[in-house]
Amino acid sequence: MDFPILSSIILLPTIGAFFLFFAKESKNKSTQTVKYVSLFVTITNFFISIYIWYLFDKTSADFQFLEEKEWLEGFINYKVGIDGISILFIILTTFITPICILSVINSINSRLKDFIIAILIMESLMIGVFCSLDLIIFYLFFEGCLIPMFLIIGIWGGERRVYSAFKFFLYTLLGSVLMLIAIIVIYLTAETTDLIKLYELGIDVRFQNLLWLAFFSSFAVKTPMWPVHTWLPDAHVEAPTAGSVLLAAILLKMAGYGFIRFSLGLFPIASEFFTPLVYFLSLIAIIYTSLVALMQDDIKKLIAYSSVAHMGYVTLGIFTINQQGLEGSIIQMISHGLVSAALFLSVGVLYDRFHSRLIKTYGGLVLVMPKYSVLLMIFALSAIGLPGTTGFVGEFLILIGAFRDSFLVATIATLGVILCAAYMLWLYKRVIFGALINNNLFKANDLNKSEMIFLTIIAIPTLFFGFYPEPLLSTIEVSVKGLIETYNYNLINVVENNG
Amino acid sequence: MADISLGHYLTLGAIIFSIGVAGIFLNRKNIIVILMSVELILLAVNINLVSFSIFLNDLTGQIFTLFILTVAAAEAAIGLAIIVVYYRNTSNIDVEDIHSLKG
Amino acid sequence: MEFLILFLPLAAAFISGFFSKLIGDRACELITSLFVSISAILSILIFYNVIFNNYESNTIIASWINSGTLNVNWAIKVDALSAVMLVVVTLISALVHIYSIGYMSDDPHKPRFMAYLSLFTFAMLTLVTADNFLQLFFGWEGVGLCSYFLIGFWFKKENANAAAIKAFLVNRVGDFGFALGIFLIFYFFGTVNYAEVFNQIPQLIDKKIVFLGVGFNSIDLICLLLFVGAMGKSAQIFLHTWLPDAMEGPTPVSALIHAATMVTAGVFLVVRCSPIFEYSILALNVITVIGMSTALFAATIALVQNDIKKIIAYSTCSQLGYMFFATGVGAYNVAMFHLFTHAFFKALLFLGSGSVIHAFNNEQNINKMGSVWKKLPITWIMMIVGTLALTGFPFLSGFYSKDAIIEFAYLKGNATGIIAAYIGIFTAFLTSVYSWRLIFKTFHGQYKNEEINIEKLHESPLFMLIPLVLLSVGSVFAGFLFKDLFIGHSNTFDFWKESIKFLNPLSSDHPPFIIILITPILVILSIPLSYYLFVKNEKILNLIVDSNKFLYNFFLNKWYFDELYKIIFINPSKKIGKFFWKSIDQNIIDRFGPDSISNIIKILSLKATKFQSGFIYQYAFIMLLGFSAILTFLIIN
Amino acid sequence: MDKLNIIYPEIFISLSIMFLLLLGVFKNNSSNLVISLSVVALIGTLILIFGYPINTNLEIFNGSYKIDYMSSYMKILTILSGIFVLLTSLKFLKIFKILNIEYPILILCSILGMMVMISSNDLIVFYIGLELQSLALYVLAAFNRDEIKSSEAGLKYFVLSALSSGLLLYGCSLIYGFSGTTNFDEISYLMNNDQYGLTFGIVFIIVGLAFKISAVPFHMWAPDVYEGSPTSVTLFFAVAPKVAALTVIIRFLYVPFINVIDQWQLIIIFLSIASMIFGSIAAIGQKNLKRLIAYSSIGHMGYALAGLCVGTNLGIQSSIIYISIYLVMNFGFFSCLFMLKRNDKYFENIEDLSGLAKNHPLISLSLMIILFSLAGIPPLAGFFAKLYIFKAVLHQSMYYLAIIGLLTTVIAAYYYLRIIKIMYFDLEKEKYDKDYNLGLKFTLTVSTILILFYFVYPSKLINIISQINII
Amino acid sequence: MLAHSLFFYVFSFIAIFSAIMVTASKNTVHSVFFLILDFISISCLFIMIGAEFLGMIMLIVYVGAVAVLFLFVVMMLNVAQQKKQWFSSFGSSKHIPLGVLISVIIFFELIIVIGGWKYKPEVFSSITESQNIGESNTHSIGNVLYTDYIHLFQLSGMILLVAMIGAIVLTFRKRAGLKRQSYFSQISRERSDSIDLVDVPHNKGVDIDG
Repeated sequence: MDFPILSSIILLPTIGAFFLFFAKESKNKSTQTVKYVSLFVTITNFFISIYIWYLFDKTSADFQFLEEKEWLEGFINYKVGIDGISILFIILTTFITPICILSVINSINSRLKDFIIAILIMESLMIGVFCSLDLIIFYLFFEGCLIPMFLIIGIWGGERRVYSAFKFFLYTLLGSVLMLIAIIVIYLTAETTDLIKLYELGIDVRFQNLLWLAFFSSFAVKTPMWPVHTWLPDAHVEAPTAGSVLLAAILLKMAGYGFIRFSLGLFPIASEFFTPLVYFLSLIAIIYTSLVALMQDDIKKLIAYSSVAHMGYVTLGIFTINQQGLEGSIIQMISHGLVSAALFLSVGVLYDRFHSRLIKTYGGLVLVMPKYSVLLMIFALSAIGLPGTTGFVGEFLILIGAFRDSFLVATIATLGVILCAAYMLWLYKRVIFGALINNNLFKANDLNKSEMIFLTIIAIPTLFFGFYPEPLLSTIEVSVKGLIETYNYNLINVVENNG
Repeated sequence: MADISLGHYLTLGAIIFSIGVAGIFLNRKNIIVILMSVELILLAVNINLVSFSIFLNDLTGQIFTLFILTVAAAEAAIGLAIIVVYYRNTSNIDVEDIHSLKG
Repeated sequence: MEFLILFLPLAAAFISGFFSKLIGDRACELITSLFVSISAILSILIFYNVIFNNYESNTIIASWINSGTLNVNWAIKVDALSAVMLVVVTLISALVHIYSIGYMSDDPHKPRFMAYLSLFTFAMLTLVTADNFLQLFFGWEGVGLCSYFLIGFWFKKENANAAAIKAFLVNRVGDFGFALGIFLIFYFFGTVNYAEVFNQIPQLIDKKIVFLGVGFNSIDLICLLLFVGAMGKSAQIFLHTWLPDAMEGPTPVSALIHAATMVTAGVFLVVRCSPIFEYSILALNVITVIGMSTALFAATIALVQNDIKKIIAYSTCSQLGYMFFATGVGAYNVAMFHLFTHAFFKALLFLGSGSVIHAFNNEQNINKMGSVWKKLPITWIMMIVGTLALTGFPFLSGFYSKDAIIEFAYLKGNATGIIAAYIGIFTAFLTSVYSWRLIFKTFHGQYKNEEINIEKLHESPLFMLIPLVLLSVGSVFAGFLFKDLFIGHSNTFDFWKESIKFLNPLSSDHPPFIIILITPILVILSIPLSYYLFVKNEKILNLIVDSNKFLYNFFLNKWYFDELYKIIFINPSKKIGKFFWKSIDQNIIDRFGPDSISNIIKILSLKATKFQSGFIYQYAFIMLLGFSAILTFLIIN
Repeated sequence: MDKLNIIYPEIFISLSIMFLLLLGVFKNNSSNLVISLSVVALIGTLILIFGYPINTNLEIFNGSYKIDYMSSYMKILTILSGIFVLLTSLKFLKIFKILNIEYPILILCSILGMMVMISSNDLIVFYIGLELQSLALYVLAAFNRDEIKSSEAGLKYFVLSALSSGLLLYGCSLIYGFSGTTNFDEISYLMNNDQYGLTFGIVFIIVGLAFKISAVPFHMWAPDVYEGSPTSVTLFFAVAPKVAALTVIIRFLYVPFINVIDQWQLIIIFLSIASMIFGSIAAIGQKNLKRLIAYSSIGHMGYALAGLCVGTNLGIQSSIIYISIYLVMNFGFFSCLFMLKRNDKYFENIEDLSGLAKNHPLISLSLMIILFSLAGIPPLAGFFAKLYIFKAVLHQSMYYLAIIGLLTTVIAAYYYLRIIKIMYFDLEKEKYDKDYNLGLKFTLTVSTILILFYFVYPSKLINIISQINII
Repeated sequence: MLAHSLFFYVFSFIAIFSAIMVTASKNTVHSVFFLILDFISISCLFIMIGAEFLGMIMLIVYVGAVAVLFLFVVMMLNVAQQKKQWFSSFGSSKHIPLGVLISVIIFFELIIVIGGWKYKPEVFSSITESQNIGESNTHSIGNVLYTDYIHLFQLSGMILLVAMIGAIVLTFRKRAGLKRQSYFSQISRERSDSIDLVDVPHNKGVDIDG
């Protein structure tokens, strides 16, 4: 592959943003230009990523579409490449972004152009995260995401946006500075930050635990795991819809991806050592946040807490380190990416109409917004993990994987399924069912065309992959298998070497 | 010079240096006294340099002293000029009243 | 053909759900009814094939989840067991569809209702035709979901919504056990396919595992966990609370889901897993105990309820208990037989009560009815037929199946079996009493409704009556016709073949004559007794009630299960949720975490700002302090 | 004196000073001209520096004056800062009515002093350079003489600086006394471990230099002086003396005293940590942008010192990279500050930035990029600066230093974010004037682009600086 | 020898005493005088120790120029009388004991430092600018000042220049009311610049300021 196709999908949105930057800001016309340019760019990007998926060789566990370029001589090389795991996340990113843009065009009035530029840059960075095969390049993209997200929350957010934006930014920054130290230490001990080489070399056993913790601090905040999850509800509540969508759908996934790619890949011994810790925190996240979600009176906050719980499943699955658990986690991430995005978009739809996120202001919406109710139901069910939705496939695989590792853990995690159903259905009941108590709601219009489009577009894969997840599973299968083999190989090797 | 060794001179320098230093931060009078304390510090340094120079039988120290003298003079001039400027603005050069910039 | 059976309802649901505006309400009703009817006819054909041609098949449609060693397919498995279920499901469903056309005629959301019904049928069919536990689970959850939709169909009713959620959640509790069971199966066998699992079972006997700190025999554990799932779906005691509440849904739904099909999925599961359960004496005993307790307990509650549908619901609960203890004593075929017959007469009862309710304009309290048998003659007859069948009146279908259950329980020979048999007899008596109470209070005595003039009552439309008639035919003859097929000694094993496994063949002895005879006698005697108590002389009834106030209230309040659960589970979880949120998240994590850090830093920053006092001498002092500190440090070093 | 050609830049700048002084005195209203000519003179000096092969290692005046790669590089940085200061401040000076001929001349003098410092290889030369620089700066700080704040700033800077140079001189005298020489190279020959007198001399001198780069606890002057001085002078304060002082620290510590690194390493670490922590914490409570940038520069100097304390060439290089990038960021920041003008009045409080993004999107975009870069968020240049530092620090396994450094980054990020918040999230105020002069626009554009696109081709700077090998 | 010791102790005592008095005396003018006294005694010590040139220079520069400058400024600003006196508030203010303590600590640390000075032969081997025996101090200094230290000499010129520029730019101001002679404007004066003919309205008076 001579053509640098990965770099081009990374760069394309930025180039789009660059052109938009020079677009004249006049009332109506600019909206049109902005709309067409951004949609064109992102949709093109989506198709390119699908094309990459098509070209992708599923039978190989190696990284493909490798690009390497000397960048900082003797220190960092720009290196990107994908395997079965990354490609799904890239597609998720390119899939969600145009939807975000659609929703933004629909609902944001002030500084539309800036918002879209932020989203486009964000897309570049996010794709970069999933492509990069060099620790520092990864860090660059990973942290770079903070800037546009901070602005999105801060500029277009709700009332407490400043607090939330700061909390988001500083929390995640704090988490990841330790990772930076770890990366540099890795460089200094291994003389390279090239991931592929590091996989071959392995990391010195003595450092593994500390390095693992450093990486963990970053990913745990971003995931977010209990007890460093409190930024997420705040950030979600205050962020504008598109911001919440990006945050929930993709930003959180970067941490899960990081766990798979780095924690497992680089530090097998430490991962093995810390698995109980991760299990413990994941379980707390699942049960605890589910209970908290139950009591929320703000829709967005409820969904945010449910995100924490769902990401709890993801971390749980990742650290089972078996085929089902890992594949389940990946599917769960994809699924959560779709579902949480859709749920936030749905909340956005309501917020655009009634300017309230409080559950108690709603009720009986099914009467005035039947289409909306149906779609919301699909997403709620997928969040619950009903069979036939992607949520089920992910959750089930995770639990079955966890069960292979520990009965107790899996049992407790399964309890979360009940709670999840409880808060989701209760939410749905309070918002959609019941009598129309609020007079404002009578005037509500059902979904307009573009809302209909983007929600339906998300609903289709949610259901399709629920019934037929084979395309996803077959894409990741070999990569996950390779990952586990390497992991076990390293584990055994080290144990042998140490007697 | 059997009983008056270099140590004596250096001790003298140290004493004057300490007095100068103390004069800077213990002083609550006008700022000119602080300037004079600075001169005392420079003087102490000069004592050190000259006595080292003599006892090492090396001229560098004296040359150094010479330049320090020059600088001290220049410093005095500029320092006094600044004080005058400040005085013109506030009609006051009490050390305790100079704190409009803080925080 | 299997394919058509399965997907016709789905297609119907799809058409009715999404294209109702395009084709109109009536078309929706017709299409769904038609499709499901075709499906029913095809099912009967298959059933016929199975009986006479030993037809069996396992069609794989597509692969579903394929992860490592976990390979799950979408499949349609047809064998004797699923054929029976196919018939029950599609037949009852078709009748309920038709009935709904009449019953729901005033409802603005008819297409949605029909779509749900068809979707439910589809889900139920995937459940019964699964060839692996995961697809079973899919159907399991699917029917739960449709049940949720249908219970909450009248979404404006607060009670309906609450009941819907309750149904879903209680089922989820059961599913929790079920899911763990599946995990355990996968853990031990590396597969979730029935055939592969059942083949490996013998290797697992005597294998111990430690689960949650308790040592178990692995098969016992698997069975118990699966049974928890079955309890949830089949509303057995402890997980039964949702079923009575589910009566908030439209009556056809109660007939289809909460009487004939979905609730029997638990029984189906246990029967389907008979190759596993056969190896677990513990689990079978537990099932027996739970089954008989449920039978008795539900019957006691049914005695005092006033809501017509709730009475029938508790009766369902009770009958499911019968089925379970049948399986518990190893008489899987009998359980299936009772399931089969029960489907007819219970659906009949529900639809009949629906007809009554329809006539009374959605009034469900039997205390506000009475004396209407002349006004609703067909309904009345149908209800009586249903009641006779239910109570086990000789030679009606219930008689064959219920008596068989009691017999086999007795024949089991062990303590639980014999106790179960006696409880079964007693419960049969109670069943009879409360069923006749319902009939008498509804159709006889005085007219007690003040809102609706008796003259305005009229018989239900034809659409509703035809299914009633058809079902009554089934209620009367199903037992007699299929007795030999299901539980007959000669060709039993020929019919069920591999689908049910008996480790030890069922006893072919006969119990003492008194055991066989006592039930019909009690049942017959209870009719005049009930008539006396509920129509002729209500004072005695009141006397009995007054003298046993405590017991009466205890029964009336359903043994206080709901209240208990509220105290034990619901309120605490709300409180804990609130506690976690307010006290831990906000008051501990945020307060001592990010907020306190930022506050500390702000305070520090304020201090630092104050520190910068603006005085030259202080600045100089700090400099020298730092300087001397460094110097001192060096000297000490 | 046959090698006098290597100090042509210094000679040229001295001559320019005198020529410009004469020109200014004898020609009325020649301030503009003098400023332009000063820029020309600085550019000329730059050319002269480039005119001689840069990669040399020459000494002159008995080894007391050294021209090598580092000195050339640092001189270039200094001169560039001078040029940018003059370019950006013209309008500002006019409005403050302090557009005197003395202003550029004093800046030139101070640059001359810094060049001497940078090249010094001898205590006396170093001291004279330092004083030349400082004296000019005293005057510059008080340059807006009718303003109380400015004169107070001058006063404070003068008194404290005099104290610090007193300490420094005492250190010089000790080193001279204990080694018998003032030449760095010769001291290094004589260095023995047991001569702790020299170690104490080092402490005195470090204190003096730490004062110049405003490292905690010798930073106390910085916020007050930054706030009080005219903004253009603050800019000069924020960049040029730091470059010079840092060079001297490098040369002083790494040439004569590299063998006793264990003696002074802890001191530098202490200064570094204290600066990082104090700089980041104290900045949070600030309302004035200039004060804020003062604390921020204290913090940044902490990072630069962290690079210096590791005792390797890598560390030195990382420090130099850091200061280079820091310079660029400061130019950008101050250019924005110069643009906050309405009706001939400059605004320097953080609140004045409120809603800037609405009316002045480009300025606020640039400022935002600069601030994120100051905070060290990738992929901006500031991140790389920190990356190199931490790489060097961790190379010597100084984990605690790296961890503290990065934690303070997070704290520091808070106040940078606060500015961004005020610019972007808050309600807008009146528009500011848009009559920026070319120099200002140029500076802002160049610095923003450098910061933003540094990551595209980062190896260039590394390649240049990696040739600086002191040890 | 004895004389040497005697003179050393006398002059150092005077120096120390006057140094204290510089900071402690009530009147700033007195401080300046004590400063002068200090300089004088130190220059005496310099001369005694053999650095005649520096001793003399010190007298000239400090006593003759710097001290006078101080005196001049003190007089000009009229700040001779002090409001406060630091030792008078010794008891009441907290900073004094602490400050004294710190300076005593610094002092002792300095003593420890200089106590470490040892005669080291290798130090002398490195000395470059040793003074020739027989040459006067002034002579030797003159020898090296314009040769080896020419660059410093030039630079100190720059320093003085800066000091001059600085002093002027800070303190020099054009007085508004001051009348200056301007030949050029006097010569180029025209009649039209000087005389204005105005029609004076009747009974209204004249507005002279125009």
